[in-house]
Amino acid sequence: MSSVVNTTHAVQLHEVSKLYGSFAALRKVTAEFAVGKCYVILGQNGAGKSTLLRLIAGLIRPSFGICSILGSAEAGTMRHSIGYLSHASMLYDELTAMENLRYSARLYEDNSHSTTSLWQPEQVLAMVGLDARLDRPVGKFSQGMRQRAALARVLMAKPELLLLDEPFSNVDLASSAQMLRVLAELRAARKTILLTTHQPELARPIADFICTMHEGQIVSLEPAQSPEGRSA
Amino acid sequence: MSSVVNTTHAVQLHEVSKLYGSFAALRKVTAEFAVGKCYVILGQNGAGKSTLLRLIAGLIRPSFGICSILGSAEAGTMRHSIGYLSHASMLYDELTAMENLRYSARLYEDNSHSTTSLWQPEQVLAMVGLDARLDRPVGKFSQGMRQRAALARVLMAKPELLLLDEPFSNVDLASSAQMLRVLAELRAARKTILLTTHQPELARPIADFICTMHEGQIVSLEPAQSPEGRSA
Amino acid sequence: MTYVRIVWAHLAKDLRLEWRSKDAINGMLFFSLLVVVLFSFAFDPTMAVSRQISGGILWVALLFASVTALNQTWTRELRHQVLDAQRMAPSPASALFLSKVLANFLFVSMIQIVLGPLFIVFYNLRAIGQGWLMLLVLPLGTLALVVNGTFFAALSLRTRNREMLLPLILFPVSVPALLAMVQSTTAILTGESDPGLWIRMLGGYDVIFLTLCLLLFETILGAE
Amino acid sequence: MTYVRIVWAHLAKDLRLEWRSKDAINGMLFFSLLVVVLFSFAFDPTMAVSRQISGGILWVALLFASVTALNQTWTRELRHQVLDAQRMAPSPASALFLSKVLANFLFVSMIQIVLGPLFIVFYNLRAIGQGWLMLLVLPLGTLALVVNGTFFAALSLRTRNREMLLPLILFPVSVPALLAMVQSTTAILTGESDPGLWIRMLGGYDVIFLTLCLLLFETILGAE
Amino acid sequence: MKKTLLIGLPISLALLAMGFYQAMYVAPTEATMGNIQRIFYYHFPSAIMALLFPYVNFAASLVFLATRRSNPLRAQAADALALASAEMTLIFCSIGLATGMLWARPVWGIWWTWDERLTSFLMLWLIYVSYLLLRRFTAGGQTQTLAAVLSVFAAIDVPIVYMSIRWWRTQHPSPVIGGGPNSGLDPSMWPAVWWNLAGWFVWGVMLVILRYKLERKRQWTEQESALQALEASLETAR
Ligand code: HEM
Ligand SMILES: Nc1ncnc2c1ncn2[C@@H]1O[C@H](COP(=O)(O)OP(=O)(O)OP(=O)(O)O)[C@@H](O)[C@H]1O
Ligand SMILES: Nc1ncnc2c1ncn2[C@@H]1O[C@H](COP(=O)(O)OP(=O)(O)OP(=O)(O)O)[C@@H](O)[C@H]1O
Ligand SMILES: [Mg+2]
Ligand SMILES: [Mg+2]
Repeated sequence: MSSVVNTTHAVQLHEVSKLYGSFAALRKVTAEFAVGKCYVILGQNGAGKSTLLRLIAGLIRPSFGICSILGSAEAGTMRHSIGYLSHASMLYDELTAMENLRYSARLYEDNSHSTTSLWQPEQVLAMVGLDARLDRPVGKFSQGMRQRAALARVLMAKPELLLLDEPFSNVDLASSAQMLRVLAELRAARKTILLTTHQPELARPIADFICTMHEGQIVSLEPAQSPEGRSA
Repeated sequence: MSSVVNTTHAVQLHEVSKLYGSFAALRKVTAEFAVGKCYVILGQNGAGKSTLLRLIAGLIRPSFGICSILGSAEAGTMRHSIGYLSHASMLYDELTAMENLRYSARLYEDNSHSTTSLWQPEQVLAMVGLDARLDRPVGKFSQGMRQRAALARVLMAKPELLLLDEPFSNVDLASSAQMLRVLAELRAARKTILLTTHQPELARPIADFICTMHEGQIVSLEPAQSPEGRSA
Repeated sequence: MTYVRIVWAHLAKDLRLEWRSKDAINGMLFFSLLVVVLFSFAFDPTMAVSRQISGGILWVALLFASVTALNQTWTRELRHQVLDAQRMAPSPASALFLSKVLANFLFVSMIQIVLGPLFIVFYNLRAIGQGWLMLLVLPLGTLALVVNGTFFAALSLRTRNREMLLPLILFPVSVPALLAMVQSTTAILTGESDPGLWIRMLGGYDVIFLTLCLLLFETILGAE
Repeated sequence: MTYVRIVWAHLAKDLRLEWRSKDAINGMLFFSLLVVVLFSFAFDPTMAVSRQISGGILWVALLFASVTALNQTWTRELRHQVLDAQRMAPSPASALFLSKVLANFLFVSMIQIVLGPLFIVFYNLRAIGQGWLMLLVLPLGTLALVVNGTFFAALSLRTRNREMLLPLILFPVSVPALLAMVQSTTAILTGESDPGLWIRMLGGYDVIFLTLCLLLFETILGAE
Repeated sequence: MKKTLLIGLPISLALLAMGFYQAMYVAPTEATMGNIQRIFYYHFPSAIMALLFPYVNFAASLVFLATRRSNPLRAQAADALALASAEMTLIFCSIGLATGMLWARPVWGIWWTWDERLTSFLMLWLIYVSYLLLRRFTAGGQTQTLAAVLSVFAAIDVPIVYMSIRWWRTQHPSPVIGGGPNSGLDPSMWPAVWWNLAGWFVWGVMLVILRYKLERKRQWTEQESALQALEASLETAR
């Protein structure tokens, strides 16, 4: 299906289906996502984008088929190198952004698997354009600020594989641009990025491939119109 | 501040401030929103857009200042004619979209205040582009489907004043267009619409006025570039 | 009429939600059984005095059981901020309250219907006084618990530690009712004194507090 | 070492959250106070048997207080799907469990420190047996409650009727622990029998179930 | 399924009929209790069966936990067996409780007493009710795992319950027979016991196999219909 040159693959899906009762949220999806590329996943509401990302993140298991992440088909082995941003913020409402990040850092640091150190909370907050001195708990953030704090948590662990579910929703234009610059840097550092959005024009500048989903299937996976310089 | 011709006003704010602790989410906002117009409210994350809408909806009360809705300054008297769509869906996860709407309808119908009948649940689901036969509970909807169901609930009571907080977020392009057509019809029926968004290009076709907020203040309230035909 | 229809709409919704997770009822039944068993572990029912303390045990068990149930009444209104929708709806707030009281009354009654016989079996009880009076004491007592419980659950709804707060407010206010329940039950079981006064007191308590709650609920719900 | 640091990170987070909304602990304290007062309404403490039933009362009160508290332990992990983040983190799952057990142990102990003296005052208790043994029974009993409670709260986390389910699975499994607590407490208070056997049993129960929970927690957390 | 019924039903019915005959007509009437004692022939076998099937449940749950990743098919089978044996435990446990209580009422004059055997039996019943409730309360893929974990807890808890109950309230005189099981049983009563025991055993095993097959079938049709739905939706997509 995909015409990716055979580098090592960040994600390989083989006939993966996900059923909820008799409803198929994913239907025999076969695809490969190459290391170091940025994939923008488009599709209607209910097409199965979030389900796909949650599946790759290991939060749900496929009903049928095999899904192997960073070369490992066993769930949970690659946790330290996957970052997942969901619709929900995954942050504690009562803690400030800094406290949330510090706590999260503890769970990822000192891990025998990963040798790379983490970002400092201050750095990563600056990356998403949040003021690190803000002492308001996250529960009192506006919707867009919360979304940015959530992204900061994901970025902090310097994951190899980034799964971003609508990172720009509720985020204002200036901050979206800022976030895009960060993502572009990550892509340059050969991180793999899978990103869903309903604003393709926003994500286009960093897209290597555009992946379109429809009713639980990947109907096309094509190089983006303007692949910036680097060979696909 | 505004240069609206003096029709009756749907919303009048006079030096309205909202404080959280010592932080001012709204700072002496004075503005008038005319009946039958569509206002698109723009602004950065944390500018105070959601706070403004919640205040007009009567869910929070101003710390200072007066806010009068549809001619009444007393809170709660105009409930039957206000529709408010928030970031949250305001739906029961365990019920289907139809059941949610039927329940909600009961709370609005047979009301001595409102003589207009409500929309039928089927009609209003069709309006937002959801399949009325879907027997999945709302909790299992995708993010965008949930957002559309939430909008359906708001529309059903045929409110005079519509407060929509980022109605297009997480909604795919086709459905956004569909929703815009509905909003355009409502505007034609002289309903007042206040709508926040981070995708101004989407909302522009139906905007009569563009209202820009910054750090808790309305910094500009201007006729939209392309006011469609009708005099402002 | 409109009012009744609205109460029914609320109630039907709650019952449907409950029905959808059908096992809630099963859970309740099993829970009450567990409570009886646990209590008879903690308080030896073979003791001679068990008849004297069983009135207290019955009501304390019911109280704990209902607090567990009451805590959940409003929780479903909080998710996805449905409560905001309720606050904005033009229908009278007291209808919402009444429907919740009815729903809770149904549930706690259901617990009792199971708990009662179990109690009799495990504690080997036989009423020496007029046993049929229990048919008056039980619903009246339940209503007293439920009216205040539902109200205070709503009151403590948007405070931070919702579930903790409920018993804190509920218990002191319920003390007279609890006293009346315990005393009348003991009077009936031992036949030593006349439960009439206590039952009348329970009835009065119910009327007063139901009225009060209906009147004040709008204020509670509207509070920012 | 890393493991200890991770446990500490979890624990510090929980304590900070609790500290920020201090009233949880205040609430629990007040709750237990009320329970004591209430129980002395329901069961006349001047009765001769009060010494015999007070062990039961103490532990039943603690059981219900902890169920209310335990239900909330994991609730904060559910909001905004933080739990998904926990499931995806590379740190060992058992560390999360251990920290929750520690936090809950602290909270319930705090209740006891207040409840104990109150109890003594209201019920006019004086241990006839070896009073200092209570310093062994209380922590061991609390640990038994808290270990299983935390585990089953996690187990019922993503089920429907979460709050309902916890007591349903916790109570039956905890019966031996509850029995041991009540019996050893009564033995100490009345001085009629030797609590040694019961205390050893409590200790054994704690060790067995803590091990079991630590081993199986990963499975629970990972279940889809 | 048919085969199980064809073989199991006649055998168990025959055994039970023989047991009934032995219990009601052959066995002598007990001296003190009279005819009511004949409940014993139903009470005892079901109580024994209720003590047997929990082990099946525990073993099956362990198999499930061990193989759920490596060998999902076997794990599914183990789970079906766990469910079947849990339900069977509950049925026999309930029968044991009910017959026991029916017996206790005329003989002891009370429905219930907190005797060690009765109490631990009740605990067993409670634990298995909570096991089945857990299975109903959970949805989707987690049911089996969570239930298996609870089953492990139950298996470890039951002996502890038994021990603690034995130590409990030993002070209080209880109106129960002192001796162990079968202590004073007249030899002429044995045939009735054995026939009924055998009958109920075959009956129980048959029911477990039936329930197991039913559950397997449910798993199978669920999988099958899911696959079919998947294929069908793939068809329409083309
Ligand atoms: C583990 C569960 C149980 C087993 C293995 C069991 C077994 C037995 C046996 C073997 C006897 C005959 C004893 C004899 O004749 O000496 C007996 C008698 C009896 N059982 Fe059970 N039983 C169990 C549970 C129960 C329960 C839950 C009850 C309920 C109340 C109960 C009530 C009785 C009664 C009333 C008698 C007659 C006692 C008498 O002769 O005075 N049993 N049981
Ligand atoms: N737990 C569930 N149970 C049943 N159906 C589900 C569940 N989760 C998702 N679905 C269904 O699966 C389909 C795909 O959902 P998904 O969330 O992946 O869509 P999406 O592409 O992310 O849409 P959106 O753009 O609106 O977020 C939807 O039809 C949804 O209703
Ligand atoms: N309950 C609260 N307590 C304290 N501060 C609050 C509270 N609610 C909102 N704020 C603050 O008020 C400011 C305005 O928030 P609001 O939600 O109105 O922003 P917004 O314009 O809707 O932003 P967004 O586009 O991100 O949704 C933010 O800085 C927010 O942190
Ligand atoms: Mg989605
Ligand atoms: Mg907002």
